[in-house]
Amino acid sequence: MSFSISRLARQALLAAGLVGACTAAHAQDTFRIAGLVPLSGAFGILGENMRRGATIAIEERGGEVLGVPIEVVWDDTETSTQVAIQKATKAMARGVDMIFGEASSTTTLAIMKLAEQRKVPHIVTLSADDRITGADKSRYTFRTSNNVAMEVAALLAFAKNQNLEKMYIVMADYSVGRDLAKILETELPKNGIEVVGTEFVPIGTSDYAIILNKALESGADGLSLVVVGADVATSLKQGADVGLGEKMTVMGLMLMDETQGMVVGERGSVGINSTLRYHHTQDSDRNRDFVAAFVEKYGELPNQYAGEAYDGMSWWLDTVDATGVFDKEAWIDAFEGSVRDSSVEGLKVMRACDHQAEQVALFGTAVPDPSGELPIVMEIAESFEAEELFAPCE
Amino acid sequence: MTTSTAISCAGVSVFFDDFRALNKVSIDVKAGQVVALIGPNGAGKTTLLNALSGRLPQTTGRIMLGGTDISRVPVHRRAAMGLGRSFQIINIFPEMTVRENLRLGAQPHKFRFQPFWRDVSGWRDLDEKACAVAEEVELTDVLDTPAAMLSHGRQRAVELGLSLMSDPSVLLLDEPLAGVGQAEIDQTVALIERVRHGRTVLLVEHNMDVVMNISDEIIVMINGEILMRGTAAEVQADPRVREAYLGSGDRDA
Amino acid sequence: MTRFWTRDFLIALGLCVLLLAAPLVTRNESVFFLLSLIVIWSIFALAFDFCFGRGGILSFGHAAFFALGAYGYTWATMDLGLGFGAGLAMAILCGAVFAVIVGLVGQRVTGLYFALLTLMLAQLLAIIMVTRLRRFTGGDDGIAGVPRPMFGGIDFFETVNFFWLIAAILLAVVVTMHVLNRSPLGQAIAGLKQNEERARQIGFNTARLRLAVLSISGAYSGLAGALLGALLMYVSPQLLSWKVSGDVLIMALLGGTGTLAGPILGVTLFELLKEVLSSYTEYWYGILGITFILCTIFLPKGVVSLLLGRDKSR
Amino acid sequence: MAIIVVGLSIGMLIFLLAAGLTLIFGMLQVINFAHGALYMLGAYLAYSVAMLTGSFWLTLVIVPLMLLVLGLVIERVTLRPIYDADHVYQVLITFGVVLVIDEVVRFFWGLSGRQFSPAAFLVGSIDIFGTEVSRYRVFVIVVGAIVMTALLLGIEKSRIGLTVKACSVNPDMAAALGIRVERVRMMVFAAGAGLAGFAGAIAGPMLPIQLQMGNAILLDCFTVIIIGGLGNIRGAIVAAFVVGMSRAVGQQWAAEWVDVFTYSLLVLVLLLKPEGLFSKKERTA
Repeated sequence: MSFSISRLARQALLAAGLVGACTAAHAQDTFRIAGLVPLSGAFGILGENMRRGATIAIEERGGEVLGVPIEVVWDDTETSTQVAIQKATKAMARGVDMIFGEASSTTTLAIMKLAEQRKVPHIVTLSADDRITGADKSRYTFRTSNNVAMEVAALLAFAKNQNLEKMYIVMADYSVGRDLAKILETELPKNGIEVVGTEFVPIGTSDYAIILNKALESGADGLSLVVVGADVATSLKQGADVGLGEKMTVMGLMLMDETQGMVVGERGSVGINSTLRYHHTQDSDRNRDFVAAFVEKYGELPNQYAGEAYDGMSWWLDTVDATGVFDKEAWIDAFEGSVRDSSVEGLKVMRACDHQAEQVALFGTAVPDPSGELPIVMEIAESFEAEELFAPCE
Repeated sequence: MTTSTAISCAGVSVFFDDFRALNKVSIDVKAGQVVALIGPNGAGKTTLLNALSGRLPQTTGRIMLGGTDISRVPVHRRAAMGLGRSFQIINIFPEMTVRENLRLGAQPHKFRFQPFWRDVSGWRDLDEKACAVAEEVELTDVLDTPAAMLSHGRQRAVELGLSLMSDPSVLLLDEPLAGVGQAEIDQTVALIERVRHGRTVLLVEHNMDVVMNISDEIIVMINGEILMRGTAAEVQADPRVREAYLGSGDRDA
Repeated sequence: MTRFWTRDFLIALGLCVLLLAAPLVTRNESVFFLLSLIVIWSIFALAFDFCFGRGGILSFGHAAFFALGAYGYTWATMDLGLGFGAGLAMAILCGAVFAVIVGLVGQRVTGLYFALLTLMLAQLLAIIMVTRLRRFTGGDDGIAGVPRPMFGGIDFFETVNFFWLIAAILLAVVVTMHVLNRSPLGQAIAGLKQNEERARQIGFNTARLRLAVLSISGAYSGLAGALLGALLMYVSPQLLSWKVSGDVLIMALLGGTGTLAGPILGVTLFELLKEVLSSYTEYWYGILGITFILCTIFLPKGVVSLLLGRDKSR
Repeated sequence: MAIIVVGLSIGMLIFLLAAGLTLIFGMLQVINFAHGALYMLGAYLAYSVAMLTGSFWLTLVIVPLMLLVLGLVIERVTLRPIYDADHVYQVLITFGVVLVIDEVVRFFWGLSGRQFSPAAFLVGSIDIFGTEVSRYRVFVIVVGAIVMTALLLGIEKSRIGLTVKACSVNPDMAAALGIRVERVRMMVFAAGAGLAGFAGAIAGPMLPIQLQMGNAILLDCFTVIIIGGLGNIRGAIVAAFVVGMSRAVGQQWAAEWVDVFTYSLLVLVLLLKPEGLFSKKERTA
């Protein structure tokens, strides 16, 4: 008995010692990044691409910033806020110089509280919840990608440009969804579009056929489909059966892109309109370089999660490098108000007031892939300038 | 010997869906007597014991313990009121030692209100009680042996001892000799003879020699009803009993 | 049963002492974080095992007690402004009360059906808490900023200090459980597990005993939930997920049920394995699965049986 | 009309899974938590088979066979060694199997979801009494009905069915009669796995093929086997329709309340009739 206990103790100490040795070794001679992204579960595909995009950003600068090597530890948050918080707390206990992630807004909101407490810079490149740079904004968290407000503004503008008359809303039943529905219900009529029905659907619903059927029979010519996670594929795939895309103008937030098209298939995807955070066809020098590097490393085109991750990470690292000092507060001061004229999406400005990047918003439509390799590719249908989307800082 | 009724039931029926396991059975057992229930398989003997001990709810009828109506009293309360029983299949706490088994048997009665931090093993009067009963059922030598490791006959003794721990005035014994090897039968019978003193016993048993020897009265059941009641000699002489055993043993509940 | 210092109890105490002594060896924060998780899940696994290993009641819904404890603590400290002790009391109460409700609802149901009932009740609670009680639970977002204790001028935001506190609580849990198991109530519960029918026949109110088992287990689970909330400074309805119930079941069985050392060992093994595997390989999940399968086949009485030998109750 | 078609198609899919689950429970007394994972694996395999062979029909034949074989292996390697242990350990081991299957799928197919199309004439919608319904869903209903009938006949009329019944009701007696109970158990588990594979292949063109698809449907299957009564195949049929139709009707009128309603119903069933709504025998083990 005593033999086994001592063996166990030795193992425990060994495990403890290993971690201890790692952290003691580098004080300020590496730049340590905690990459908190889902690598398994429903959002695994998002996290994996975020990791790839950020990796390109780090590699293109030779894996160094401020003259020291960058050390990234990617932690799988398993698509669970609970797990993410555990990993984040652990990462901060390890002492990191910045946190990158997460995908889900809920998780990001929880992580940013921790980052604020520990005064660690936190870069968000995907989560779009307005609270991240709104009600809950913090000195340490920046978002280099779209927020919901601008995406909704783009959606409203797009709906108006389509000359729609009647809109049906299918909304994921969670707090953000409830708020969004209210916004759409008040704003659409102002653009001359009547809302003929709103349906809240629990997240994780396995069958959307009935709900889509209700939308089809409502007499609406437009459908705002705002669902999250696996429900996107479920709803569109089942919409394909009844020719949803042909009968209504379907639009949504992050509803369709090349990755999603692979799950849904050509039939359910063609004609679906969606906001796009980023697209590999965007016309800028940096984007061409990034796409080339990405294709070379991973053998496929970067999707929006990868593109936005790359953009945020490279912008941040460039800013840090420019300060020339190893000081988190100095980096934050420098990033506030930073202007990025060479982002993959053109001009981006980091607003000092709320840490939200001002940038363009894209709206894309899925069309069959001319090369036939993928089920669909996205074609940028409309692009909205920052001035249309953002109210100036107060 | 007093003549008051220790346990009785009136018009007790137990139905399973449309099958009548017991049909309006009335019996009464005088205090201090040993009464045996016999009858072919499926006659309803165990069902009657189950109804009396509260294990099965009766569909109709009334059950009296002493002068109290216990028809609606739950099993554990009947035990507290002085009704002990043993089971046809050995029904003890196999992972516990004999001592622990017996201690547990006394616990819900005299020793109910004890602080939760009290350690059972340091509990003198409970232990004394367990030792006393162990002596009565001849288990003193194996007090600290896990019950599962005892022979069948001795597990019977544990079973009996468990029923005695609550100081019952009425004992219901369901086939106390079932599964007991030939060598241990006499021992077990002696045990029953010993524990019957000062108690009323209602017993179900198939071993006719034993039944004829120890019971004051015998009740013969068939098809959920009482066929007859009498002394050993009367039962042996009755032609209906013979017919019941040979003729209609086809009913299987 | 005769000796107070059983081998099982000694090993469990030894594990607690080892944990308490960890800060003497290392000062690494992330190690404490891992150890804190081990401590908290150990309490939870002990609570689960009190129900399953001691009382013989299988439950697939222990996450509900755990999560309600976390929320009880959060409500007490954040909404009512109460202190740490009162928060824990609230957590214990919430866990116990819901456990009693589950027990009362499932009075007529036993065995596997009761286990499924607990699963479904936990699912029902999860759905209601996410969609209908957003105001109190924060909905899918959960509630961030759950406070850690504040007393004696100690900074419990230092993981080390907090770790010491919860390790001491684990020690207290182990001792109280051991005392409880040897008490009349503990013996009655052992009787309930080994032979419910007989326990009833000798005069135990087994329905009430089952409620006692559930409420005690629920109380300890609630305590563990509160500590997790305080450690992470965050609670969410994800704590109610059936995966949480599954995890605690796996940990307790992996370690060995019906013992004190088993659940602690199970949790330690599970967390260390996860930690070590995930740092070496991307496929740690599958390897964990294979490990489970092998352990279940070759060590059916749990890892603790290696230490206790064949005679595990002594 | 659309409601009926959708409800029936959901019901049929759940039935295919729940049937295997309930059969396995009846025979082994084990709740197979790996059933959802087997279903997911079936869907991914169907994708690959469809890509390789280009034939939708072949997938419906090949995939169930592959899963059948896998079922044999799983039963032999994991469950057989611990027959005599408490059932909880067998449940635990199926948890382990879930982790392994998940990892295998992630290893071979990666994180991104997949899709494949059914045979051409099953694509699109047809008009039934004035409403448009998906052709594929009608196909699912027809195929489901065929499998259902075959299963019922197989279990209640054939020799094999009798053997299985004998083994699940009284394994010792069956063994005494010379039936090789171990082999029957293995076959039943494998048949359940094969059915799960078939369900996965059928679901492929209708639902997104992704890693978490198994978890999502497993709870529905539990619902069905609880309402129908554990081990009761007829009960599972009725319960699958009850669940399928209540999903469809619920979504038509009150989508937000579907889940609350389903779980409340379940709790009620467990309380009032734990042996299942459609079982006669009193069972509270």
